[in-house]
Amino acid sequence: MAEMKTAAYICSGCGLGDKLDVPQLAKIAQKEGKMALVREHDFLCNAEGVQMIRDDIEKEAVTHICIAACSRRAKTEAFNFPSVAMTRANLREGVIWVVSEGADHDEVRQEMADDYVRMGCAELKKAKMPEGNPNHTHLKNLMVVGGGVSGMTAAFEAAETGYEVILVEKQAQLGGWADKLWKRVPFKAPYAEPQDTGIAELAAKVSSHPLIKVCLNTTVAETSGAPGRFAIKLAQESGAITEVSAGAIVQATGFTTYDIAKLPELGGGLENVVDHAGLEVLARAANGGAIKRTDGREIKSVVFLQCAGQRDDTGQHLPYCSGHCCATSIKQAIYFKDANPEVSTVVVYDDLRVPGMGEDFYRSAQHKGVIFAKGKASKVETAGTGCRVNYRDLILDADSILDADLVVLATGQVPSSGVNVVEWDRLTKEADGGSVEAKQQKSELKNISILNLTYRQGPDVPKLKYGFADSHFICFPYETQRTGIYTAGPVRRPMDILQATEDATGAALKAIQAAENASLGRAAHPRAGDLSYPIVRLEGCTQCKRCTVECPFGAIDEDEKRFPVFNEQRCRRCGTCMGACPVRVISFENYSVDTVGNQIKAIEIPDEFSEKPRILVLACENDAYPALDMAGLSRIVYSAFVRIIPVRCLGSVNTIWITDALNSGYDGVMMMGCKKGDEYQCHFVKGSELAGYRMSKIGDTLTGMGLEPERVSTFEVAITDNAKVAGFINDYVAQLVEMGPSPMKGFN
Amino acid sequence: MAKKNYAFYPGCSSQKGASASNFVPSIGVMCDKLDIQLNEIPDWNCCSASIGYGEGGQLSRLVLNARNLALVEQNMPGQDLVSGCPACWLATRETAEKLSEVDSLMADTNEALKEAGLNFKGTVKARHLVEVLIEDVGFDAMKAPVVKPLEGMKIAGYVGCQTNRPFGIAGESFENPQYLDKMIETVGAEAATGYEQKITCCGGALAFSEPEKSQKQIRDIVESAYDHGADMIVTPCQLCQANVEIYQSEINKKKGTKLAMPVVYYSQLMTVAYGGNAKQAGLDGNILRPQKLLDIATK
Amino acid sequence: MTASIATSQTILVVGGGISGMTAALEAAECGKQVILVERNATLGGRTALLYRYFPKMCHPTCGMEINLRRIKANRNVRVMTMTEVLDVKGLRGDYTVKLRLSPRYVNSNCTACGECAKAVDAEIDNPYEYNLAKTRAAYLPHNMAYPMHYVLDPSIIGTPDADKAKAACKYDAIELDMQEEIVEIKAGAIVWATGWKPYDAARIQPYGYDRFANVITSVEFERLASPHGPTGGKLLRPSDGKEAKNIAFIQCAGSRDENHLRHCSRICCMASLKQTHYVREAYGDSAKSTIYYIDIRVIDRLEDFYLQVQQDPTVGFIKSKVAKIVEDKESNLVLHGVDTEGYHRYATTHDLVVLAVGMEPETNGIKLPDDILLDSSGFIEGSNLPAGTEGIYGAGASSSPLDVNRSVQSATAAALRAIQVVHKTSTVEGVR
Amino acid sequence: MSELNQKAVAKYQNNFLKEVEERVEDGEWVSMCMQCGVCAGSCPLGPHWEHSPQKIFRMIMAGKRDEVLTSDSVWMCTSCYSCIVRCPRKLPITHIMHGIAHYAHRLGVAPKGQPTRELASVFWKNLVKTGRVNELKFSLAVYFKDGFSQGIKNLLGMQGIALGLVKAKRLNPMEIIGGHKCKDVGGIQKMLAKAKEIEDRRQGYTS
Repeated sequence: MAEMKTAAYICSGCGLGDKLDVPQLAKIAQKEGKMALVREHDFLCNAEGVQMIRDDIEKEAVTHICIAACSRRAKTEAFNFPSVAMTRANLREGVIWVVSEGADHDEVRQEMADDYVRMGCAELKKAKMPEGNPNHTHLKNLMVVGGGVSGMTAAFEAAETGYEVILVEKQAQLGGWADKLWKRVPFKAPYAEPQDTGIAELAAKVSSHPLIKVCLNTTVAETSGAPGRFAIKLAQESGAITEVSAGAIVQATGFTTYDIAKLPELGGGLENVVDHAGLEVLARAANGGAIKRTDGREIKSVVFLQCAGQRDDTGQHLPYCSGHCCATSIKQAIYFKDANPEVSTVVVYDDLRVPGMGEDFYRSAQHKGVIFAKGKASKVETAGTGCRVNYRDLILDADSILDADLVVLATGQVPSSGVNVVEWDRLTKEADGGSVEAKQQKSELKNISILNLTYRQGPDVPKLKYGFADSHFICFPYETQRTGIYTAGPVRRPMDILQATEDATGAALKAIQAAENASLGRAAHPRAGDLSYPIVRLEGCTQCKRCTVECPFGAIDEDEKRFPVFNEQRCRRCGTCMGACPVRVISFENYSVDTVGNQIKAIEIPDEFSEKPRILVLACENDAYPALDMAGLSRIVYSAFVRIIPVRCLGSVNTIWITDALNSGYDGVMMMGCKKGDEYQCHFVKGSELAGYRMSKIGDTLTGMGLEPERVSTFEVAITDNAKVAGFINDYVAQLVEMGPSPMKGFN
Repeated sequence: MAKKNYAFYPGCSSQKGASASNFVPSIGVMCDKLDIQLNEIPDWNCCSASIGYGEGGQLSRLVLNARNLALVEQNMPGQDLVSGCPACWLATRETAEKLSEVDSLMADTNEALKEAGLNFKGTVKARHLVEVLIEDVGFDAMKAPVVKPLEGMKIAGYVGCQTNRPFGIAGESFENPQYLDKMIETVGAEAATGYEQKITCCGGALAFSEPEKSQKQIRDIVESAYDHGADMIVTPCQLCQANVEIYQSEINKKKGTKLAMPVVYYSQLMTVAYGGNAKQAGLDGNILRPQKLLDIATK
Repeated sequence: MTASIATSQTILVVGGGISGMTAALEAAECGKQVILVERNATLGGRTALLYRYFPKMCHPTCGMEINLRRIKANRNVRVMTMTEVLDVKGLRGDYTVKLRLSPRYVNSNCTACGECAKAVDAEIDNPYEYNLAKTRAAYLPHNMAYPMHYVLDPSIIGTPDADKAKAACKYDAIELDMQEEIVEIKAGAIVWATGWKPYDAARIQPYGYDRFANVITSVEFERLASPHGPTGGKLLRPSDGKEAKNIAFIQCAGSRDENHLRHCSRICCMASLKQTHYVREAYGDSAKSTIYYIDIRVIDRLEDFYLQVQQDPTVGFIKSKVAKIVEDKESNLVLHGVDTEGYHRYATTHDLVVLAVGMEPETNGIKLPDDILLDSSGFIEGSNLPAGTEGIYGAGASSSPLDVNRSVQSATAAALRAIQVVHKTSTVEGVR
Repeated sequence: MSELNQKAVAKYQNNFLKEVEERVEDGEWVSMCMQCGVCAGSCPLGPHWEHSPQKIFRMIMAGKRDEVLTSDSVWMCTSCYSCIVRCPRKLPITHIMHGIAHYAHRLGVAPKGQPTRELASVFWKNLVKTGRVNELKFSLAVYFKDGFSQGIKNLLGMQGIALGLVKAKRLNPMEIIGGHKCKDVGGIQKMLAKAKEIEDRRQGYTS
């Protein structure tokens, strides 16, 4: 590696030169920051300024640069020097745009800028160019678990892209639920008629694809490894085990239908009451002719009851809506009408939910004479040779009855998503504590596992809600907490065939991408492309297990000696492990306890008589830092006593930074992160929650130091809070001024 | 300039001594000034109006209207059928459209028409006189003959239902049509903007059978015109004109109100603006004297 | 015309909203070369103008920050804003695309310092506020704009204002003689992600959007709720700036209506349910939201959100398509209609009416490649070409009325289909 | 119960929707209603009737035959077309209302004494007789529909209006003797008879 040569570039454009003493900043970079090269420029981001930096990199062999100009979020196209380590001292959005105008504020403004230059230089000295994880992987094939529509689609689309696929299906044939349908809901204009499922054709294409290996009657007995190097044991029905490997995994294990036996009040269990799946059996048997009951009687009247055992707020049944059932009932009612228009078909619904072009399908059914009755069924009983449906007609506001030869209950989808890892974690703790019962339950639970991951954090992908293994994020629906494993189809969210097809295609891309990135040693979303990776000095490790427990992505296993084993390809580079580590042995090349710690220590702390408090702000780089930036952009003023450091995630904040800051004489610390709780917004799952937890424990330390606990505070800051965040700062500064200077001042 | 020819369907209300008969001369003056030649359809019959459905079936009503269309097709080739009465226009246009859409109805209609010695091929367009003014004449040409601008008058443009829905004037909104206000301005008067009863139904179809309900509608329409400071109401609908005008005294009697809002048909306004006298404008036919208009007409 | 700037291995993504950004990034993060073109001056599309997302009530700009960071970090994506597709010729694997680059009058020297905006006097309706507010004619679209460059509105070019802007810029960033450019590029596959536009509410005449100041659309309400919006996040009604505490939300404003949009726009029920939160957030127990609906269409887990709103005593539900709106003398709005559950006639007065306007595909009104197949509402259904020979794929709300989550799924799927094309083309050509 | 009605009941048994679809003008549209209620809120006579159009449609689908055919509400249509232009499913509601009223009248089950029903009969008779409607005869017939003394009362009540119209030459008392008529009244009458015959055949009243 080339010898480290540092340079600082100080811009005087955008008013920096008018508002700040730039030569003084240069002097600081040189004298205090110890930069080998310091240059000023009046327009650093223009072609000439950029060329100057490039020339230094080429001709002066500069390896580390500190740009003292605008925010790290600005002018990224200009300041793009991939071959060197870079830090940015934010003098524009962070200083001149947020400090009050006027000569009265010249002094504090300059002090703030001075400190940011000091911090930029200090960080630079500890930063390294990420070299990338040397443990490259080479597997780029996929394993797809589940041979229904979603699984077959994922496999086929990946194979069509040129990637090999192992498709694992526990049944003896491909097809899944969709293969049992007589027809499917239309997915093309004019959206009027049920269409062929096309499943047989898809299954044939999948089976004959040269890049797809189909394993029927097969389950996954064990999955270990990481993206780019998953090692999988497949179990045949016979018990034989085959070992295969894959670069990434798509889990498309679908759903089961809600058991109608749980709905006796709606006739579940009666002879002439079926669910959608039951009706498909009858429709297939009829083969386009008159649909008959199992007793052979031709059905002349049928009633569909929507939301059967769904949208339930009593806690007995499914609380959610399965989304497809209205269209499915419409489709099945059309089966009857198409075979014989004289058949009476009534759909009893509460809200008819056919979004998008489904409205045309609804119209088509109405046109064919299907009757839709807004109502709530209370009871289905046997009457005569059929059933009687008692319901409240909500339009006529009257109790009503319908007699029918057959009643179809529109029940919901229950995901086949394997083990609930939260439950698993609880049982593990109890079992480790010696509970025999928990141990027993755990082994039973393992029977339903789909992937049988050997991960410390449980054998399956974590569930979001109601057993669905969905992403928590609106913008990033493919996020799972297990890198390189993507769920697709109804296992992640109740859905119809059309959506499952789209979903599976997208999941195939994500799996391919994960394998490709792993092979290049790069991170997956949301720090896609990041070459830094956690480096651990195991010799210092005390086996406290905090990193393995707290890693939100299950990236860290434990070896037999209880040392952490980092699976870098599973890591998302959030730094939660670094924040967790009490002995500070975990770091990233460009983000470490030192890169931040050095910045904290670099600033000049005025003495206790100066009436100039200093507050450290550790701000989440995704939400709080942009909010602070935008406060600048909007010229919202906040106190010049804060010194802000962006962090990858509040979860990466190591308490040493806090204690170091307070020891150095800072008067307070503000931690700014995103929303916690069920609707958390942390893209690393629980960073702000962990930070909150860790800070709640820091109270004793503070008391020990003779400090008020209020000197460390956490704040929830959303990206839109640019005005609010300034308020937080100003209020907190006022609170600290009230409290008086830190007694730690002057002890250094 | 050559006059443009149209097959005119006056309708029952425009017959001599009927409720809309006083508009006939003003329509004549207006059309004359605008180079419109209206040729009465020979032996036209009733359209069956809004009330014919009770006794007459769908086909009977279609056939009645088809007869008029067939008369035009046979006797006045190339001419559009034009009516000043919205009910006549609506029934005829609905018939023309329905027959062109449904072949079986066309066949059935012709089977019945045969009894009257007629046949309809579907080539005639049914239009409202206002449509002709706006689409064939245009606002500029409508303005040209104005010799007595109706200055100082504020008029509430009451469009009503059937000239407006379901067909209306092309490009106009069902809820807030603008053309009548524009016509008011074209003749130099001020339109009462924001007149929110512009498209409220006057209940004309039920004037006889449900007088209370119909008169409630009329009261709202008239009172809102007062609220907007209007001197009079103008309407493109002959039925609305009659209904809104003649029942005001009845409402006053029952409700103790003092409604006396003149209501005129648009051709009356235009006739006065075009220099016609009170008689030509048929102002003597108004029960509630449109004094300001009369003043201008007699000036 | 300038030279080609891409190859048949390039994936062209049309539209820089969340779907287009996603398609571009997902392909680029698989190692593909991508050109992302956007008609507006910034990426972000319509989601950047939303205050919060349902059901998490998180901020769209949060995800946008991540996506922008991905774009800034990825050298495979080239972003072209103010660029429209004029014409697409060729076939799968070998398209020639004609692009029109409109002049921004500001070059990449711009540091977003804002001096030009201070210098000009002219104001224009701000399209990024749905014209609810004015902005100077030299402006930054919004705080999250990318590229973070100002724009000069063409209306000031040739006026003294333009010269003032130029004089104010210390960085030679303003180029008043910048011209429209037409360029041709090559692409192997195209992802069409032009998104949606709110249905023209003025056409729903009974609701008087064009007549009553206090009838606004759901997208405009997002701007009112946004702390970055024209009211600083206060729910103030347009006519008099009065606090709007009693708000009506009218569903299916344009959607499910053969006079307007045939389809159900899917997102509007959830959008209104979400917006009731804004009202509650602003006014607590004195808030009053009323949702007028035909069917509440919130599928899957979103049902939770519906249930939660139903339990909010400040929110009422009336099953009714509102027949008409009348404005009273205080500019309040009186809604007339019938609650069809049992038949109850109402005439209710509200401070503000929010029309949950439907999603009209932006494809209605822009020139599309010939082989794109549209459905009856104008959404991209697929291709006119035989299966396996197509190379243009609809993504996101250009393909169906989708929420953000599903748009991103759709865009990810479209990205894979595009990759398949360039992979197969390169295999045939022996490049790979 | 009238014979026609009995036959209809027998023919359609409990399938009232089918009966409406086959026999009521534009009845095939009824099943397209999605119960949004915009028609109910748009009707100017809304505050006066018991059953809104959308509710009538639901009643038809729910087989409430008697309630629908005897409903007073279907006779309250002013033909203002507000419902039609606002209906998101483009149902020709005005026509369906007219059609139901006509059908109920035809079967003889429409409400007795319903004023619009009576008026409509008088109107049609007036029309068929001459091919055109004579406003005076029509009005007199309406006023005297409930008998002579009520007719006089009605007439006295309206005399102000009538006198006004006479004065304005918009109501001609001489019309009572002669008045307008079409030349080809015979042809028109034959034509209407034929139309009824065809329609009856189509709607299965006759075979």
